[in-house]
Amino acid sequence: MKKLLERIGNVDRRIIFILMALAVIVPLALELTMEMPVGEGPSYDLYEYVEDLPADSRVLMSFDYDPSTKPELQPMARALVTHMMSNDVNIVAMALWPQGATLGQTILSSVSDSLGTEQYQDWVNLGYKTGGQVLIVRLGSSLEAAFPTDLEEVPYGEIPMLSDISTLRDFDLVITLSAGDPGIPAWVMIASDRFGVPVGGGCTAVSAPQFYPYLQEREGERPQMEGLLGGLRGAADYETLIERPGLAAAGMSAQSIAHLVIMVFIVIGNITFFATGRKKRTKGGGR
Amino acid sequence: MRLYVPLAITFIAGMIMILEFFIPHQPFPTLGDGVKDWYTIVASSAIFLGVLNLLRVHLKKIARRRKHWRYSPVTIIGFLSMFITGVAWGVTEETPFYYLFNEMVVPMGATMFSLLAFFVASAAFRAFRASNWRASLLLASAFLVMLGRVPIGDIIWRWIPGAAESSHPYLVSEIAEWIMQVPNMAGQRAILIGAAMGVVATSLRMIFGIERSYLGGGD
Amino acid sequence: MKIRTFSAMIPAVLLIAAAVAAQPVTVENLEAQDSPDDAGGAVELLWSLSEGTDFPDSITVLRRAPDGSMELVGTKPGVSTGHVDTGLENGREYGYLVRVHRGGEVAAEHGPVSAVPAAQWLHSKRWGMLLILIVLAGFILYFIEQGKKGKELYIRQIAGLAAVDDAVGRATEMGRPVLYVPGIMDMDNIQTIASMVILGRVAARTAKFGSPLLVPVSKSVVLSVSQEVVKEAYLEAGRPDAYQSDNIFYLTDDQFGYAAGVDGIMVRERPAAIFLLGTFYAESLILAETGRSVGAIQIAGTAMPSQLPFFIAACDYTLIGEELFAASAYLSREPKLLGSLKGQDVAKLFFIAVIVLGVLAFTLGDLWEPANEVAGFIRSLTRVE
Amino acid sequence: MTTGILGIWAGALLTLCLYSFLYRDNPFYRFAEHLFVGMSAGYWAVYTIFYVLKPNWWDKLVGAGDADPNMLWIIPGVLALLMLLRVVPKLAVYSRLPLALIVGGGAGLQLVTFFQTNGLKQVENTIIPLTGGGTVGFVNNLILVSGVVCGLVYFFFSKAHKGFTGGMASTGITILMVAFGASFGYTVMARISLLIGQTQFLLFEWLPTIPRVLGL
Repeated sequence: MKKLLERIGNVDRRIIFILMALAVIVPLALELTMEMPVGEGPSYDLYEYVEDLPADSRVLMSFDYDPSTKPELQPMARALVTHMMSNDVNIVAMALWPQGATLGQTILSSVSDSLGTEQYQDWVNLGYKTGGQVLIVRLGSSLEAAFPTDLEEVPYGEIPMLSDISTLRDFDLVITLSAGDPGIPAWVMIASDRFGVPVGGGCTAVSAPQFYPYLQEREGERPQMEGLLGGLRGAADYETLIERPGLAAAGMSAQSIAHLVIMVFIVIGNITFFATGRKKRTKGGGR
Repeated sequence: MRLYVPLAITFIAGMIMILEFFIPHQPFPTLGDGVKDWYTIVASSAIFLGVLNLLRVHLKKIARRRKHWRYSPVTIIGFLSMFITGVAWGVTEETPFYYLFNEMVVPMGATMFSLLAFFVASAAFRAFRASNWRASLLLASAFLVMLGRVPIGDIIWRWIPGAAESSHPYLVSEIAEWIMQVPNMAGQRAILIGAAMGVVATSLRMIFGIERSYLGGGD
Repeated sequence: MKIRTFSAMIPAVLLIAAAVAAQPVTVENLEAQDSPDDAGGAVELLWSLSEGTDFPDSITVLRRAPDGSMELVGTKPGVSTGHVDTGLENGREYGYLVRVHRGGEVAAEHGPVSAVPAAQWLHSKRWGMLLILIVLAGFILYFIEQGKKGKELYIRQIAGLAAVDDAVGRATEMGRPVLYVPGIMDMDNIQTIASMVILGRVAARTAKFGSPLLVPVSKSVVLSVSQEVVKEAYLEAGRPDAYQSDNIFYLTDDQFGYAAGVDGIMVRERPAAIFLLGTFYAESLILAETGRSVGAIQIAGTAMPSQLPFFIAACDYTLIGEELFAASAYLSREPKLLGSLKGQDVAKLFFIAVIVLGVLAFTLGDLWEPANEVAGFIRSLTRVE
Repeated sequence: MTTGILGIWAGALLTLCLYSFLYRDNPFYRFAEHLFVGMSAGYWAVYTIFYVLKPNWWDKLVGAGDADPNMLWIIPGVLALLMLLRVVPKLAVYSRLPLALIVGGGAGLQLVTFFQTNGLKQVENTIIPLTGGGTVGFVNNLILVSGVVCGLVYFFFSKAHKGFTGGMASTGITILMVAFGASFGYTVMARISLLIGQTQFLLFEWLPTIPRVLGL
């Protein structure tokens, strides 16, 4: 028995890779679907806030991510833009990460074509600027100073929907899709805490736990963040809430199987570790 | 000149950004806006500096035939292909730049990081040990969150007879949400506060010229 | 999910609005004031709306021009309760009228009210934060000065450092090398600087016990600094001959290339002790896993929140976030590190006191009413808008 | 449609090149990795020059459109050029001036924003009454408050972790371990989601084009 565990203990990494690949490919290929109710939580809070926005209210949407986190954040962007455009909420898009400008443009133009919304009337993409948090503070005094033109070099003054928007305070909500820094912390610090503009957003699952303190609501106080979509699960929640299941919801079954496989690996790993007596003198390093 | 002028600039720029928060009266808003506009311009030239460095490293690699030098031309060609198409035809939709970005850069970027799923899997098998009470508590909490964040957690719970009709039909995801909203929030908040004080102390040392390592170590 | 923070629920009195709804809504207690906390040039008009649901079509704001005529400066929806008029001159008085429009004609007119825009020198809601910041900055700079004057600044024993000494001791018993990985960022990163200090400590021990010390780096500046630190440690230990500069070498700048290179060294050299101290990103997994598979005792330390869980699960001991900086301050006795650490401790003490007192006061508030005022005051100390 | 299929094939082949790293480090992986680094740098260069420096500096300097030229913008331009001198070893010392502006401005802003949002605001939100939410509410609030206080005690370095402080510190580290467990679970979830995203691309966008390309 010990011999067997010994051999399992140092199995070749590539076998583990193959098992992992199968754990993802099989559920996707079989198009396995799993019923996933959306309970109370940050995803629902964001949906509720966006749903309550009256028509023609103005949202600043910042695409602060790059291709490396596209699989998690692009479905969120698509779901949010679809939801807002169908409630004809005006979207002013921008980006704190250079590649976010183009990724955002892809979503905005494809959703606006399908829903028939008008560029420069219902949405505009101001593109990317350097500066991160420093740029956001600059938006507090003047949007035009930071974005003299939009992505297609149309001057700020000639864009009809921006005629009555001059600073960050003129927005009813800021939505940031953030893969790291600059991202959610910068927007919460400046837009929410300094200028009092409500902030909501989505982030990769890696950084979601760190933003829960911002979500706490105190009696009669505005929370630092109105809602948060955490990782692919957050995107799937939002897709379910707006009844447009997309890539994220389809991925949930594969996500489930892969999680089980990882947990089984950890259990087996620990069994072989303890069983083969390789229990080294490990100091817990702390009471 | 080599030391005291940069330290003076750091002090002035730092104090303007601090005072602008507390003093709404002119001239601070205008000074603040000035620092921010200049910051954007200088920061973008810093990014461009990174690009220059990358090209310099690869050109030197080719010149000196260093290890893997055969791949350096690929980086340079990649750079030129994006740069020239971007300059010549712009970056909006239907331009070659947009096409190259969407069809090549995006899939490569997404794939690069998806490799990590495999490394997590092999680390799960060979590295994550409940060897002390800290690690065991961490792994237990991780299991509950991983089960609760995906549909399978509740599906397994509802296989238990009577679970679906009980007061908690979706117990596993409720537990996961509770872990996120209470212990996780408390722990993350303690870390946030500690780290915030670290940032305050480090920023103070930089503005008052006590910390000079950012100047390239030249004391 | 909204956590109702469970303060005493004021029983919600249901307003029966039906009787009042019939009367049309009008503007009440209109007033004008300089808009606070700004650089001047703006007047704020505030009004409340009477009870009811029959809102006017719109509410317009008019300003008296120098020649006495009334100039339209703002059209607001029927539900709004205020308007900010900007682009004014500081110090000049401005008069205003507010008109309620219903069915295309003026239903009512209110005013005149007037105000003088002015600029404020100190933001009225932020002076509390300024005070606390000045006190804390004072403490930090004070402790740094004390440190410079050579005064003894006490810092508690860091458990991680005992683990460092054990690990090096164990490596020398088994006569196998020690591997030190200082992270993948450059010297402008605080975590790398802290890592260099601990490298000096490890080098001092390997110099004394004579076991080989391998230091693969991923940045050229880190290479030169590491060589300096290790050479100095070997000199101090009186073993300049044992110092081999080619044990400290540059691998590559590339994240995954560096991880693969270090893995190769782990498998070939089979070190008994591995140190992973500094800034790590996703490659932390690859390093910790191979280290575990070669059976080495692993000490990790980083302030990167996303990598800490993996290090804790995969390594034998992990210096968590600030412990890495505390360890480097403890070892280097560097005044600026010790001073800022003590200053941060003062801030933490202040926060702990405020939280504990505030929570106690609020909890007592249910039994003894005035405690709520005390709690409200304590919380207002940290309130900033 | 051919450009569409061509694009999907380019993306799919490069994806497979990168995945080949799992078997072992090989020329295909190196090729794709170097290509990705180069193209990303090209994207960054185009954006920083034509979509940041031009509209936010050059147009303001020469007064594009109706605005009149403003010579004050010369100064940031000079600073930006000095930054590039870092590449020239002899003149690198002058790059300290623009660097000082970035470090100073950044440090000044961070000092205020981190202190307000991650410091004071978190403390303010932790000052809550324990009672008022029934036993469940009481337990939750107790864990929240004690977790924050004990977590801060764990990162307190001026007093040895013995006796009462030792007890608080170990409570703190216990709650921190649960928080790290949550981060662990979420990070694993994130890595897997990335893999799912790319597998969806290969399975549902690339594979269907194979029959068409082979002319079936």
